[in-house]
Amino acid sequence: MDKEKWEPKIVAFVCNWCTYTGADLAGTSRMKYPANAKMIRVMCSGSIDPVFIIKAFERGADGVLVSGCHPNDCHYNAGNFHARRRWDFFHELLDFIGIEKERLQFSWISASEGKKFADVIAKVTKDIKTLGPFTAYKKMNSEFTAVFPEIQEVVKETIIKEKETV
Amino acid sequence: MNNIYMPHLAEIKEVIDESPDTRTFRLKFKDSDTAERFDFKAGQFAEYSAFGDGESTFCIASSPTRKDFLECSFKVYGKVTQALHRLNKGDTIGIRGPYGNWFPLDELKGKNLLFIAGGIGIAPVRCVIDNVLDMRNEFKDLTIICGARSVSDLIYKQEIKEWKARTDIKTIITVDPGGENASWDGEVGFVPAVIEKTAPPSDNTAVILCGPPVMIKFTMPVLTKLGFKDEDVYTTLENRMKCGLGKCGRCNIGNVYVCKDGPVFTYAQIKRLPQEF
Amino acid sequence: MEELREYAKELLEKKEVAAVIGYTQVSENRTKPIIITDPADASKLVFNEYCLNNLSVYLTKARINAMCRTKDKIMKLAICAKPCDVHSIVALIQENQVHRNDIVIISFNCHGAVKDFGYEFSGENLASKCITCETHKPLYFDKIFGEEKETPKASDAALARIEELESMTHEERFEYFNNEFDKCIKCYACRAVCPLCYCQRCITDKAIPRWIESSSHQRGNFSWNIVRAFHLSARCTGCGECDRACPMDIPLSLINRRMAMEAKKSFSYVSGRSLETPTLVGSFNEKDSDELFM
Amino acid sequence: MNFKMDEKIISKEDLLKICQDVIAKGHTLLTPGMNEYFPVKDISQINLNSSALPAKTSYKSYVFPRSEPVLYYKRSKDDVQLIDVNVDGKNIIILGAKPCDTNSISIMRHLFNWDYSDEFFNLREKHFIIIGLMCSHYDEYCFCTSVGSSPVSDKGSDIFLIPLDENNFALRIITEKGKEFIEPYAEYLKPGDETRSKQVTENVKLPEVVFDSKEVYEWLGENFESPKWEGIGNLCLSCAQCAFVCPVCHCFDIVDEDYSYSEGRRMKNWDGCQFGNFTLHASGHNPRDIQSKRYRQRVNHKFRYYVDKFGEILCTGCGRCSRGCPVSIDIKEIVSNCKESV
Repeated sequence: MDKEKWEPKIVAFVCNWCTYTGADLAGTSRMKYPANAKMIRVMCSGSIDPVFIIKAFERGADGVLVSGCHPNDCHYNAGNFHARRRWDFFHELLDFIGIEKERLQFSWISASEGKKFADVIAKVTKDIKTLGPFTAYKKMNSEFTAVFPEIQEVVKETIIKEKETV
Repeated sequence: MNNIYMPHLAEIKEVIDESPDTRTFRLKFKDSDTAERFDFKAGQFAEYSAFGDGESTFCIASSPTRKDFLECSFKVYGKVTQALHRLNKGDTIGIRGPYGNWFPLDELKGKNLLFIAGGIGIAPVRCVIDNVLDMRNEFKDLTIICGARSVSDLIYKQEIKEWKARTDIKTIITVDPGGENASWDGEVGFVPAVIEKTAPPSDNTAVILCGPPVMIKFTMPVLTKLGFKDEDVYTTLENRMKCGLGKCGRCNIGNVYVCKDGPVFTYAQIKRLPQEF
Repeated sequence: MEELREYAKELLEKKEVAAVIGYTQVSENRTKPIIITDPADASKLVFNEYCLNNLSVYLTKARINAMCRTKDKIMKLAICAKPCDVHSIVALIQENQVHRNDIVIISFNCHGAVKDFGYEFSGENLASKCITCETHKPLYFDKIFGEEKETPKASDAALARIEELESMTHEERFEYFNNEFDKCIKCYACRAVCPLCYCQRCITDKAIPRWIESSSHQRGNFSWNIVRAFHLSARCTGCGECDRACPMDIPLSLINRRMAMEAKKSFSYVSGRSLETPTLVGSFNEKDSDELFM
Repeated sequence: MNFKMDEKIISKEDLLKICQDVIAKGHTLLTPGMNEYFPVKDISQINLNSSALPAKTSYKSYVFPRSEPVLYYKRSKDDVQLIDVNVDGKNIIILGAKPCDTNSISIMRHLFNWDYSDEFFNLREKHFIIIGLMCSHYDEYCFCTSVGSSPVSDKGSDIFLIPLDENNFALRIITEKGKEFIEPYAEYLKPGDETRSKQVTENVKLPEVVFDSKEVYEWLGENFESPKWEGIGNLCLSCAQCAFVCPVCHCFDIVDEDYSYSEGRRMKNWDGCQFGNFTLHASGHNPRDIQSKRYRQRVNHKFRYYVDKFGEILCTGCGRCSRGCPVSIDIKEIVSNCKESV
């Protein structure tokens, strides 16, 4: 794949109360940020199960962003505190298993931080771009891609299209 | 390679909502050749697939004598039935089958038949009833006793209406106490109690019994009391199945594989099996 | 040994406990778990270096707990536990799966166990958990047997392996673990023997939706092993049963150990050591580090 | 089809030459290691040791893979397209298979071929050439002699090897398939000496016969409700290690697996009767809801149901299930002590 043209696929799990609203603000403020992140809104950063992230990698994500409210701002009081401990372990685990730390990133973004949201997305995209596609994980799907060669094509096409829209 | 796990594709021609959680699909094979060759007998089952969610086993609910379409009815319980429930008219599903044995209608010719069904158990019974009605003159008196939890849970309302309209069958429909509504004109009471009240004489009569395990458990003593022999009571076992081909081992009870040696058993046969169903 | 049998017999005779879960000898250097309900069987109990099973896994089994409830009274359950198994029991109590008052912990002064059945007890064949063990005397117990003895010395090969892995690049590590996980046949023996895998329905058994593929190809194996390791991180007490049970010899406890190291480094927490503290992942501190978050 | 009397002698060196040729031809050559039968890359990996314990797993997964796609599907808005899979008929030569493993394929064949034949199994099995090796070592878990086999049994092998001395093997050609395989290598074969091989086989120490399978069959029929099952059920932890390392356990599951929104495949995966959800109905009803019932099913299926259905015991006596059981439940001990009171 042409590395110049290649655009990473990033899945962002964002908290409904802060980050999602922050993203909204970024949008309504007409801030520019890469279109690589696919947002998945969840009710709280504490409600994101690590299997969501594994599934994202399974289905071809190159990087994942998890974002929630700042500590003490949680809509459910302690959701993000619980999440913080959990993510620490999950992050270490993935690192030990051999998944680069940059593939899974975390942030606290409040509803008023539209600018920060744009910056975080830009940073994550840049980091993943430097890392390149997550081929190690994608190799596990080789049997599928052998039967459905068009999957690869579809992926390529969407990447190009996405780039054009950016 | 002859892949025994490869289903035939069929189109959903019609979706009939039988009750809030039960649906009937009217299916037509996409391949006319398959449609021609797909030959089954009353009581056999098939594996229906919702691609992406898996396969589920239920009986073929339409009569083998009515070949222009295939019907199946299912209640929403698990992953696959939920997925099937999401499908609409025009969608494609997969069918593998027919599998298993069948009700020995040829042996039952010249006998009186008593059909007893409870809940979704009416689906395999309906297949037999329709089959028998298509060769009505080969059988003597027919009685249908059909129960449901409540009026809204009663499925095949249309068919029941047709059966009721006929004079050559006695049709008794009952709902569990508390399940009736203001306009209900049938019986009220549990199936075993209704059988005790309304069953025909037991001589020269075969019983075709399908329903939830608890209903069968309470119905059998009543039938024995009324003089029905265990050999004359035909019922089906509904074990969990995956392959339908006697391979996957899930439906194994004792030395039978329900998917191949069953699902139709006489009560006498069932009594000899380990009680693991 | 006789004292242990006498004590077990007494407990059963007095009907203080419904059953004693302990070890019995199978052959020279092999034991197996036994659940004793009849006082006459108490003579079958043994304790030695070949008692490998972590019996606390039975404490959360419904069928074992059902034995304790008779018509007129609720009885306790006695369990033989090595000092390291007591950690698992403590973790179960911390997580409210077992109540301290419902069990009688019969423990031992321990000087190590063999790595697997069929080996002679020596420093070379010492189980990896025993090499770094600091609790030769149980932290909690109701009755203790056995005399204190010196543990044979051995080098910590597991730690060396972890350090070796840490020095690899991510690609190499990924390949290493992917190859290891590829061997997995999904028999779930690791889940079955783990005292802390007590969920009534495991996430892999849930089909709607199916998060972890049940197939044992690379992808499904990878997901399962990550999830298993994650669910045990900061909870695993390091009993090493998963390693022993795995028919394919996947180094599961290596990952568990690495996560325990993380818990110790970042939170100064060791699982299953104190009944007074809450579990690490079940609680939080507002002052936890924010380093990870942008 | 019986070539039993056709016995030759081959030196280890020549045997390895054959192996070299087999690998050069691109066939897969499997040989037992400590843990599993592995594909040989270099002949130095081959260790024809008759006194090794059975590998932890059998070569079952080469004929009945632990996970295999049975079909691929592609969904579009109102249509589904199915893509069939092809089993590649690659020749697999298994060198040094234990007599307790050679038996397994012929036992499983009944199941995969009654009425409907599972071509996934058949096509793979057709390309198997099993070179058995006499076994001269047993441990406390071996019980092949109790299930009608023996360490010198050539049942299921296409070619059977008996070590005569350090460098020579007696080579028996058992089946037509074996004959076809060895014919091109006739130059390596020296005329056999049956008295020598007989001497070796007669001197092999046999594991003690610990139970009579007919008695076990009878006992199982009469003791379905025995309190014994409960005792075992209390100890068993419901993993499927025993089923998955078993050379003849064959239960499986069929599941769909999406790759993306529209594409996916249907998989046939190993499943074990010891799992609680093996027989769980969608309604929540479970015919074998407790572990004792599930263990009872396992033993009954092996020693009674399968005999009823196909006339053979679903067990080769390799002892793998017991050797690997995390709680040391020994199936041999259970069936041999079946008559004793609880």
